[in-house]
Amino acid sequence: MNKNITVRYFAGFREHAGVGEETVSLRAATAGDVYELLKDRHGSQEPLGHCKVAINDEMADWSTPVNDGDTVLLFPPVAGG
Amino acid sequence: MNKNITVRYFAGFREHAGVGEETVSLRAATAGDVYELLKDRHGSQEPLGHCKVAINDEMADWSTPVNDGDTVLLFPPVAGG
Amino acid sequence: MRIINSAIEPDKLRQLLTGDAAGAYVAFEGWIRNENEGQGVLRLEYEVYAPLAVKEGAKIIAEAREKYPILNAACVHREGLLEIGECAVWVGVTSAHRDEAFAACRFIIDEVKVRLPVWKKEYYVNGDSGWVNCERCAMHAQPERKVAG
Amino acid sequence: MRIINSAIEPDKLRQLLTGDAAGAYVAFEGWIRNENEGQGVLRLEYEVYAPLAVKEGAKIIAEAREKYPILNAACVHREGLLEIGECAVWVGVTSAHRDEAFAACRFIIDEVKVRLPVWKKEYYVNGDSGWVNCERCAMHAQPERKVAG
Repeated sequence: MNKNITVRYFAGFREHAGVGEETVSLRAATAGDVYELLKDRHGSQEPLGHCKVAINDEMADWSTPVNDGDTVLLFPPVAGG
Repeated sequence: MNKNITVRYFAGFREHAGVGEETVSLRAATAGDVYELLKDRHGSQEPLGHCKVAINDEMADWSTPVNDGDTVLLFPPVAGG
Repeated sequence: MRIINSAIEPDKLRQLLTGDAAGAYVAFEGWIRNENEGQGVLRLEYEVYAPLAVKEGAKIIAEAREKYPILNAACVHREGLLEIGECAVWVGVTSAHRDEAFAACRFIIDEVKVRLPVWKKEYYVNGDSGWVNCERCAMHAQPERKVAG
Repeated sequence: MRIINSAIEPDKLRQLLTGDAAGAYVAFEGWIRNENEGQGVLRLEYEVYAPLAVKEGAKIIAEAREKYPILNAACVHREGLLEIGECAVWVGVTSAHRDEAFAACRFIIDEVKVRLPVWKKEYYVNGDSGWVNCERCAMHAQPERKVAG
């Protein structure tokens, strides 16, 4: 069954997608599934381990389940400071 | 043969001697001799190794020879910062 | 932990950490420099996801307080476009003695650099640009790179 | 290396170290705190023999430049009477990356504390006073201590 997920893209991901946020209908069980299913949108070849994810403004793991209505934030590798 | 040595006392040494500087006539071969011969003036029981000495504004060792007319600076243990 | 889009003022921030028991203050600042990995840099753009950056930064500072007997610590990170010489990040720590201020300041900046949701895009002298730390996503994200380079 | 008898102004000193190649700035400040080894401190008096302190400080900074690939470094030490909270010593270092700025800043303050001809006399809440680091000379230098204590 598909879930409605709001996805937010950051930095390079956003530039590739051409939008900062969109709502998509996906057959995804985990945050990792969202990343994989949206490869064409964020365009990243980075391994999952290099990137980070948050769900509803809480840092999450790629194995964290996603629910209908969740907002999933896809973070490219960070470079603070 | 005695030498005329100008001695400068710092911090606790100066407080004990009651003067910052005085010229004394001493039978001293080295800076260490000056320290030992002036124990009553600077009043310190500190081992030589805890204190420092300079001659004519250059850092010196206790074994450095002193010459007639030299200025010997006697430094108690330091505590910068 | 704060994210701001105007100039960081270290002297004002330093005042916030003062206290009669503080004997040591250590500060780190990251400044925009004119070069990275051999390429001339003109300016940098910082993108920050502030809601989580603030949360994660506060967590890092709390961890530093647990690890080291410090008195106070704070961190401020810039967002937006920064020119060469500008301060991108500031960390300040106070403690009774200097050991723990040095250690905690180092801990905080190290963690900030790898944990905060912050991304920087470098604009190079040769006209290229690129997201730092993002080799394989940058290649895809910036087809204009090949055109410009 | 400078010895001054007015307030240290870290923000002005920091400006002297800027440069387009600098990516990291680390500063240390030693502040007068209200306690030392269990005794309440009211204020401190710093005696500095400036001619040699300046020479020795410059030597320490030159050593730091040889040991670490830093861009710039400086140190300022106060002399005279200082109140709680005042800055007694400031060290600032810039470099391309943070490792060497942290290491060199730590090196400089560690050396300054043991090599500069600087002495501090603490004035305690209970009326006593004493030269720090000078147990056996302080006892002799201050017969008034027993009277006051």
